[in-house]
Amino acid sequence: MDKTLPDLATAVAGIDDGMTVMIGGFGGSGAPIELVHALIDRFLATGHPKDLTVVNNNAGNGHVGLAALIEAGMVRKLICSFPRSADPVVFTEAYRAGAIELELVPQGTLAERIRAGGAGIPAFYTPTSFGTDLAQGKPVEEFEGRPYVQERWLKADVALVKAHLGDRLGNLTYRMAGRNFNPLMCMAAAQTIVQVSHIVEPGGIDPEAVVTPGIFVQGVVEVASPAQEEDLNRAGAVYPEAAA
Amino acid sequence: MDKTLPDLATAVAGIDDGMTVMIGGFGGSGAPIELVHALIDRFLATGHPKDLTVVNNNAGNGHVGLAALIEAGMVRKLICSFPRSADPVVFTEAYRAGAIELELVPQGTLAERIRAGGAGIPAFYTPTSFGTDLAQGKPVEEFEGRPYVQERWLKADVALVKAHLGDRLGNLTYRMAGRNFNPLMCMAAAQTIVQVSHIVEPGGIDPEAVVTPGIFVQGVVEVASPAQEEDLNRAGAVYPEAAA
Amino acid sequence: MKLTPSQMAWRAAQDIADGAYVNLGIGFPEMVAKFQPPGREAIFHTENGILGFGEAPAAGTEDWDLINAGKKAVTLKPGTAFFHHADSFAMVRGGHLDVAILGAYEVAETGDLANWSTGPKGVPAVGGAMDLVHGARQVAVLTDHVTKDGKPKLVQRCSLPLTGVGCVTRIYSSLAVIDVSLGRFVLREKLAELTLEGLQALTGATLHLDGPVADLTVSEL
Amino acid sequence: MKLTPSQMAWRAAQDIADGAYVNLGIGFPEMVAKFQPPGREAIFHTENGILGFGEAPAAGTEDWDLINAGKKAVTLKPGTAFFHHADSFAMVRGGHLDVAILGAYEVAETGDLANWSTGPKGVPAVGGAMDLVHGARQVAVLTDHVTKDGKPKLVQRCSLPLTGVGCVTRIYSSLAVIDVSLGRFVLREKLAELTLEGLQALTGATLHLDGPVADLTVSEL
Repeated sequence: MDKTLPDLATAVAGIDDGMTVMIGGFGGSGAPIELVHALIDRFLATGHPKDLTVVNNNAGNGHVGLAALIEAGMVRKLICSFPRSADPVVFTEAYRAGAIELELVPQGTLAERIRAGGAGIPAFYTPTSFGTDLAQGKPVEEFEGRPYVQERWLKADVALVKAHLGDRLGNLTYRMAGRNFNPLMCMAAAQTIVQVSHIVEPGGIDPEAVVTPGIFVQGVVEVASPAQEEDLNRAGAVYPEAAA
Repeated sequence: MDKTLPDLATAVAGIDDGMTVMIGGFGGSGAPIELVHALIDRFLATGHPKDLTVVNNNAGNGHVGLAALIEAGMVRKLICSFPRSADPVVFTEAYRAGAIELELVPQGTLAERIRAGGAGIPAFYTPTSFGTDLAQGKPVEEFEGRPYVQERWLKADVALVKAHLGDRLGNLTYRMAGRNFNPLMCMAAAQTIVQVSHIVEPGGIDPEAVVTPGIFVQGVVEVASPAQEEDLNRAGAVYPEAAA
Repeated sequence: MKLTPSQMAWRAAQDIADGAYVNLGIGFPEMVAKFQPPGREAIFHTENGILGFGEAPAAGTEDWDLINAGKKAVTLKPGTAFFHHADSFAMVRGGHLDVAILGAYEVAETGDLANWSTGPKGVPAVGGAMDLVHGARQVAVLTDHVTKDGKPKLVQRCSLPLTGVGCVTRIYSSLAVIDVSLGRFVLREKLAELTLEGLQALTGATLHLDGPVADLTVSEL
Repeated sequence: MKLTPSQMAWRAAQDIADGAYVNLGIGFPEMVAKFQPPGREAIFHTENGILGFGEAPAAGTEDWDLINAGKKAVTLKPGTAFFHHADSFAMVRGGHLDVAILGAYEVAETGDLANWSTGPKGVPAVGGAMDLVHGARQVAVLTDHVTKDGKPKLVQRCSLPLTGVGCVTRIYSSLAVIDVSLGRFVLREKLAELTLEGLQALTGATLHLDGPVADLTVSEL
């Protein structure tokens, strides 16, 4: 079994119009910028994929990564918890122009819905959002005298994930708080495509230290020195450069 | 902050009559035998605790560990998935005599109910057990055309857990498949008491390799060379020895 | 004139694709791992939190923290991963396994499976079976075709408490290979020396044909 | 004649016990970590999957994979642990935190909190606040007593979209320390130079007394 992929273009080749795409990361930490940029490259070359529903904690920052994906006009709907950032201009303008739909989800509920999607749990109850606008239209049930809101699982066609080490079986580790949503999204997508800083031989990751077991991963591509969104934004980067 | 405890007797001193006690392990792997034996010692010396509700995957094997706890007459009810083992005589006799109540739970549902208890999820839906005797009396709801059974969270007053490394903040690692239910039970109990093979300094566990963060742990006691249930049973051990 | 458990396991192993994620039930199904065809490498999952483990260790070298769901010792392989029980059953319930192969007391033509309780007299024990019948893309049963008393285990409706409703997709019995499809048993292979009538007489529900029935051929083992 | 954000943070820090597990909201609440009294060591949790992190690194030495929920760089300490978002919110929702300190647009005497939306005109952003108001044993708010326009932020009923119902237990404002108990504001401390009547005039709901009101004393900082 060998899940390694030769390059980024191959890694994103299977993503089609209208798909739901989970993108890992919390702000820039753990964000698979190179995979996202490869997806933009494909769109610029072929006009596809478009009309994507994207799941991410945020809505992009500056003009790279997820913000660039939105700026390219590829995203029809965003499911996220916090569409603000240091420089949220791309999302904010698209949202105000009615060019992008927003489903706002509390962060813990977003995480749990994604985990539920991966774990075969179609619905669960949480105290979060009870009595607020974000619970509107959702069933409420009382357990042990306290009200809870029913939330539904969230699944995706594809997850784009950033990890640190990966082997050809798809076992993964992450780097510090770059872990965040990535292991959950690996579980919840039909196709999980991962960019790793280093591909190692099976056994190169301590079995005790594997965070995502390979069963949740379909493709692994090495990006040896991944960019950090924060560094790109401080340098004023724009993707693609020609658009600057 | 120092969660280390001086000895096993101190570790189990707070467990009272009628409590719900989760005990980690899958068969003998990851089973905190020394903590369980310390609890039996306390009962033999003081008559307490008794009328315990115990949560474990199994129902004991031979005459040590959980089997010995049942044999001592301390367990009123057992919540488990698989009360069979190589030598299940203690549970089987107690069950047939009507001396112990059994709540049988599918293994994945048991794991998820415990996780839900720790994660503040009072109820969730699972396909598991739909249409079977184990779904009797439980609400059923259809999602996307498929029926699911509503299951409730499971919490405990105390969890007795076996880990490998632990620091004074309560951060833990486990040893191979000795992990099993232990990290989940840490989350679901008001008081989680852990026996570890080695207490290390904070920082002695790689932050990436921590399996149970210390927030889920209240007490850590070192048992440097823990017994394996399998070895004890092959040697024909009985606890306490005087009962042999 | 019937297959041994090893032979049933061998036959089941022939259907497992290279790279498949597989859970093998306690007992006879565990033997399937031994008969992977050359050049194929399935990855085995066990409920108690190991993916990609290796075969049994030599006697005396067991590590009792490294066991499978049947509490038997296994070994590490390059690429093994450990995880807790909730993650383990996320793999199961979440549909990430390709194949689960389980034992059976009874299998009905509806796909219903009974394999956890022989009724109110015994001590019931369900383990992971009720979870495994949901989630794996293919839920196969490996079983003697009849009970020790000669009664059919493949039936119209299960008489014992169910493990799952409409979940079984294929049966590897000691006499035949049978698919469960649209509420019917569809015969795919049978022992050459057995007539269709002879097999039907040992089966508690109608065997349907959908294309040719191949000979069930298994080496001696 | 009001506390600075640093002074509010200092006051809030005095109530955090040694060994407490604490989540600090984005913005002013983050400053609470700087003012832990000597001899006490709280353990800080951030939604994005770190427990027990250290203070901000020197400028230029940031690692952007090591950030808090406000996307600010933090540091490792001995005993830091990393985990994914579902585990992180299990800590929150599961009641494992001792204290959460959040910002507020409005707090009602019922304990209702509004801190995520200023209404339909802006871009809404909820983050982890709706989860944090459930689960932490103590949910405190750190806020200016009035808005920039001088309107009360402590009110009878919130006019803005709610973050949570009946969740706030204590308010550290720029003028006072107030408990929220049984649907009432109970005044515990106020700036000495402020009369009760003066404070009441800046507060949108009745301030109740339950025992003596202490002077709110904070060093210069």
